[in-house]
Amino acid sequence: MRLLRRLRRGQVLLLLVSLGVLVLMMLWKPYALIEGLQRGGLYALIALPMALILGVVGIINLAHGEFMMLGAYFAYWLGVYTGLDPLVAMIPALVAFALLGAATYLLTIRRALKAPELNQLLLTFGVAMVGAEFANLMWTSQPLKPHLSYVYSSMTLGKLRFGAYAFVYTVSAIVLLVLLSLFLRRTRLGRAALAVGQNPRGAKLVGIDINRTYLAIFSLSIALVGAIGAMFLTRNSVFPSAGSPYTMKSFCLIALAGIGNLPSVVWGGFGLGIAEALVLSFRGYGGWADVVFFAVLVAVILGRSYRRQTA
Amino acid sequence: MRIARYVPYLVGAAVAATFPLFSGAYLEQVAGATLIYLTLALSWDMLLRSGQLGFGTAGFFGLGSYAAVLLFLNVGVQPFVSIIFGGIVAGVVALLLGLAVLRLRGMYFAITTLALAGIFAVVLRNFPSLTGGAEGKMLPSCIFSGDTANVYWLILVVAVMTIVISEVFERTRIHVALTSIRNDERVAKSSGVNVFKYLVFVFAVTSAIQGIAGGVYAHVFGFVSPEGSFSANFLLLPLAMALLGGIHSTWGPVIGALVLGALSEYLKLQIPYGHLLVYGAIIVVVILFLPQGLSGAARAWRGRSHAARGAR
Amino acid sequence: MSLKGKRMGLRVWALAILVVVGVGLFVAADEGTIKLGAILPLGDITGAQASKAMQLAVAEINAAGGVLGRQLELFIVDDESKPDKGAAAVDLLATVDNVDVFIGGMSSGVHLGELPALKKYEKVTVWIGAASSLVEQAAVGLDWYFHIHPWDYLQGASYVQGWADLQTQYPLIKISKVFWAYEDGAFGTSSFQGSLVAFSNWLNSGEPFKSALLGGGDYRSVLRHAMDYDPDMFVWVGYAADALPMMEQAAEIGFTPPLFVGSPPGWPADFGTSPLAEGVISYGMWAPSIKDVSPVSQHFWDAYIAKFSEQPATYFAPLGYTNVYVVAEAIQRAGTLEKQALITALEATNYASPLGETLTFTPSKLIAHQGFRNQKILQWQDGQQQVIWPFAYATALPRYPFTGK
Amino acid sequence: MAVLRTESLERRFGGLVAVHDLTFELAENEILGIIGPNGAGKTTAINVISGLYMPTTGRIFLGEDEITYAPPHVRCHMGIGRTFQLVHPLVDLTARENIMVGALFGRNQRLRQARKTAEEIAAKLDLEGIDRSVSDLTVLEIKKLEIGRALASNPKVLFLDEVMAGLNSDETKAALDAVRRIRDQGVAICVVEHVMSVIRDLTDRVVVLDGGTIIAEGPYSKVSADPRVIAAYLGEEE
Repeated sequence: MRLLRRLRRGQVLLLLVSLGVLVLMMLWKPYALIEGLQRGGLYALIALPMALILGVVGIINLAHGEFMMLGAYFAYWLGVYTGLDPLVAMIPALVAFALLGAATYLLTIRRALKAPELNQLLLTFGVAMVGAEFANLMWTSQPLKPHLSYVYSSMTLGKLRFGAYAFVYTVSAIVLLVLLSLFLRRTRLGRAALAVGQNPRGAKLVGIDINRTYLAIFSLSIALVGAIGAMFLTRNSVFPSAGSPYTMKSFCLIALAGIGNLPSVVWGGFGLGIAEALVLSFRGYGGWADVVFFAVLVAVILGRSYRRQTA
Repeated sequence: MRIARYVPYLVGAAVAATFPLFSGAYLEQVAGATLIYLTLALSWDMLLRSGQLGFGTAGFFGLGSYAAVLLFLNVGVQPFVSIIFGGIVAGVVALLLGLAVLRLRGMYFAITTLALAGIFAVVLRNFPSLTGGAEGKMLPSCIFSGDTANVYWLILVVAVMTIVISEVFERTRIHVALTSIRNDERVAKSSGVNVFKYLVFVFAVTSAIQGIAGGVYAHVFGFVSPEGSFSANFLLLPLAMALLGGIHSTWGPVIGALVLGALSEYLKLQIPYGHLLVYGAIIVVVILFLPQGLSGAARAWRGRSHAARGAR
Repeated sequence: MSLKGKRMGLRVWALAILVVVGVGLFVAADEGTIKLGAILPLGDITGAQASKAMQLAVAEINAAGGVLGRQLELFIVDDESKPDKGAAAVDLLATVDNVDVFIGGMSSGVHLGELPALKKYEKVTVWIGAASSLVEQAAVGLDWYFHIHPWDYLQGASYVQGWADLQTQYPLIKISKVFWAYEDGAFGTSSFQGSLVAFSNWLNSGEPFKSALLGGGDYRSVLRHAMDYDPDMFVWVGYAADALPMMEQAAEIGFTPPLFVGSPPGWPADFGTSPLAEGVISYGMWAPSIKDVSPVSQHFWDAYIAKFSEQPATYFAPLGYTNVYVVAEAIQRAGTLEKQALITALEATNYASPLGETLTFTPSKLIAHQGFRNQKILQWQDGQQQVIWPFAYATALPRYPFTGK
Repeated sequence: MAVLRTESLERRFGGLVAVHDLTFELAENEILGIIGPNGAGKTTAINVISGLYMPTTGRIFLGEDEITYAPPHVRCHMGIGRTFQLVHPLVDLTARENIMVGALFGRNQRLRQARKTAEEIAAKLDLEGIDRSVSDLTVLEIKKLEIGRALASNPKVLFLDEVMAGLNSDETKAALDAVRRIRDQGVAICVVEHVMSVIRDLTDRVVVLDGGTIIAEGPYSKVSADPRVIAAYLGEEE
């Protein structure tokens, strides 16, 4: 986890360039910018907890999206029985999914840490399958979504009319990034996690309890993604396979950012969201939005590897 | 002693070759589909032996399907020719892309191959006049008119060919090259291994195998579509099979594919609603308790029983 | 490898053979029944509910003395929404379970993979799913093949008729300009292509979107393009997961076309509870409210809930029920399971279905035995789906225009 | 005539200059020692010469041939062999196969030939039981394996990066003998070592690096008395 330290110089330049692009887009395609930031915010928000696990524990958690899906169901049924708004349900979801994450870690992941690396991939694949199928058996494949009138409130700015609520994803992604960065730099556990992520053996030598760190980070990540599931539910339907596309999206986004680089997950998410929204904003080219996602991904990864090799 | 070593292989080969003679259409159908997955699992593992985690299996499978079907429909060649063409297209595309993406390692390579597979699907979907767009293309008739025994034998030939290629990889200098690249790429390079050449070669060969499997699948079931031919099933199931069976060997993925193929069908019939839950749980339990996969566990068990008998 | 390995292999084979023989014996012992083999995606609510409705129908028929004095036996195999699994299911049902008739069906993609297998056995097949006209092309010339679900182009033609009738009946409704938002997979795309042909006298425009089912769920750019187009009618073709978010995003940008039409295969359970649902038109074959005008539908509804303690949520439930009844009645009429007699009897089908309409088989563009051709135009009114066309089954008057409130 | 020659090699990583103006020669049958405090650029120098890193500027010649930009496997074919500071045996191969890597790919032998070569080299290095798995080998045996793999590619120049580290005195003595025997077969050897007694006993000539550049060169007795060398090492101690 190199995190913020790497950020300084290059990022300032990047920030200026992006600001310029944003201003241009605001004039040219304002909706693509607004909606791109919103959908990109959702991508980034969901990807952050996965980046945390990948960066510290070193596991590609293929069940990531499934935990989000279960979080959405949790919020839905809590709402049905107690009338709690999904956004409020995020708090109990944090607790419940921290426990679920801890249980998952203790029962499965921990026992596979010493096994060959790819076993953990298959393990989380199995967990994902169990999670999705559990939801299917409990609640069928029929989508569920509560009615919430605030999610379609809109704002008018001059001639522009756009949804205001969806910025909750954009804002949450940035807030979560800041909180996670503070956590990783300022707290004992966070610093331990950083050390473990960089060099587990070295961390062990300086007396960090690796197993406890992994447990904490895994639980934290699942707690977060469970709560994010509740937030996801405010604007999306939940159904058993609702999560799995987001596992792939998150994984792509983290690869785009580079492992351990949390800020780039957020900026990358915004960038991809805006790029997609831009393509979608042209009539007749909407079918190519997926290619944009993948093409940007491949280009960035290849570009970075090329730069590294020549540098 | 030497002959005894080959007995299990001969028995296996005999059973596999004569399978349709003592089983019905249903088992042939199940076995055929399992062998397709086996081919994918084994080819995925062959690339993994170089240390490269490929997520493009479904992509090259779909590419081969489309290439075979489009050649068959537009040029009217023999199905077999079109299947081989599907393999060639997948292999050549992999070769060209490999020149660019094989500088990547680890999850960056994995995610890039996954993205490329996604790009294939979207591009094919966006040229409806050639590819039938989102609906895909249908073949006027299936290969062997759907006769399951012949279909089984065709797939068996592809699977056996893949096993043979895998064994060739295991028994020649390719094995030493790939293992050294996987264990330590710098050591391999400094010892004279042309790492890039080997990676491109393996990537192209395994992708071509996946393309052939795709072509066969398309001809057996008679259609291609972006959703069907590029389904994540063709990535995730082979991956699970290889890992469960035991990676970095020929027989691990083979055993894994046979076991999981049979298991999924068996569970489905026993537990119509919710079999995937059990299937997923079994994967979790097996990988927790047999970290080396089924073949690894079998090796360890055999090693122990050898030791117990005082052999060696 | 040692002898140990070989012995283990033998044991596995012995076990496998035992299982196969065991299954075979079990089946053989049950000679007296008439066997229906159903293939459905049990992991999806459509297939799960269709399978339950089939069990309901079989239980009812058996309780009433069965068919030709014999009991019906229903074999259900999951196709897992995979063509290879579907094809294997056909072979299993045909060769191991020796079913007399094939029923079931959902996805076209799976069915395309099953058809080659079905063609090998040429058993009477009565299918409730697979609407793609690609399937029709694959089923050309099969005299034993009966298809109940309307083909995509039939659905289009049906709506053409429906909207013509509605415009004549209610002159306030005027449609000349339509925008289609369709999910970018096979379902939405073929539906859009068919609509372009069917509604050639309208001014049509359309754009694909990525369904929430496949990880999409942001429709705002499409909705904005639709808004710019200013259509008399806006139709979205997607899945249930798209339904509420679509309405919310339309409300968010202030898009309120006079007619807001959704055409998913099923609706989310709680769609009606949203105020945004009010006035939304939907396409479909069935809605719970049909029970108010159809006694068969009422009976089906009550019996289903009594047996499974859940409500039928998709039209595949009444379709599955219909599927079994149509076959059972045909066997009764034929008096035999002999193929030609059964085909003839099926051709004479005249079944008042829980979907409202009476089912008969007539030729479609390419095949000889097509069942339903008409869809229904429904509207969400006060949280319920009401039928507004065909007028024969109408349960309510249309409300016009859509206000988005 | 020098077997290996470098001209003003420089390698930078971003702003960091790891190797600077590195010019030296390796004569036939010579054992050259490279010493210097930690971070002096010794391993980077080997990496640049063996091709794992490309030099930022400068040139490298192997005999008459320029190899400045040749990829590492080509350099291996041409006659550069090396070991690694932190031993990296190929754990999924047997000891024999580890040595075979060099013979197969460095010398382009066929499989059967390479098996034989591995046996011969193992015998030369007193490495027994070569069909064992790497995990069963002792530290000394793994070091021998590293050297064996490098030798199997039939190098003209052999770089040994801290092969003596972690060996006890008997083992070190055995290793010293082995290295001398290799030299006697006509291989020029370049050793990087921290253990000064090894450098003293083994090398014909020493190059001292500090801060990526050469600060002294000559026989051990001469450079060990050089005040700059002492300063460099003392600086490290503090």
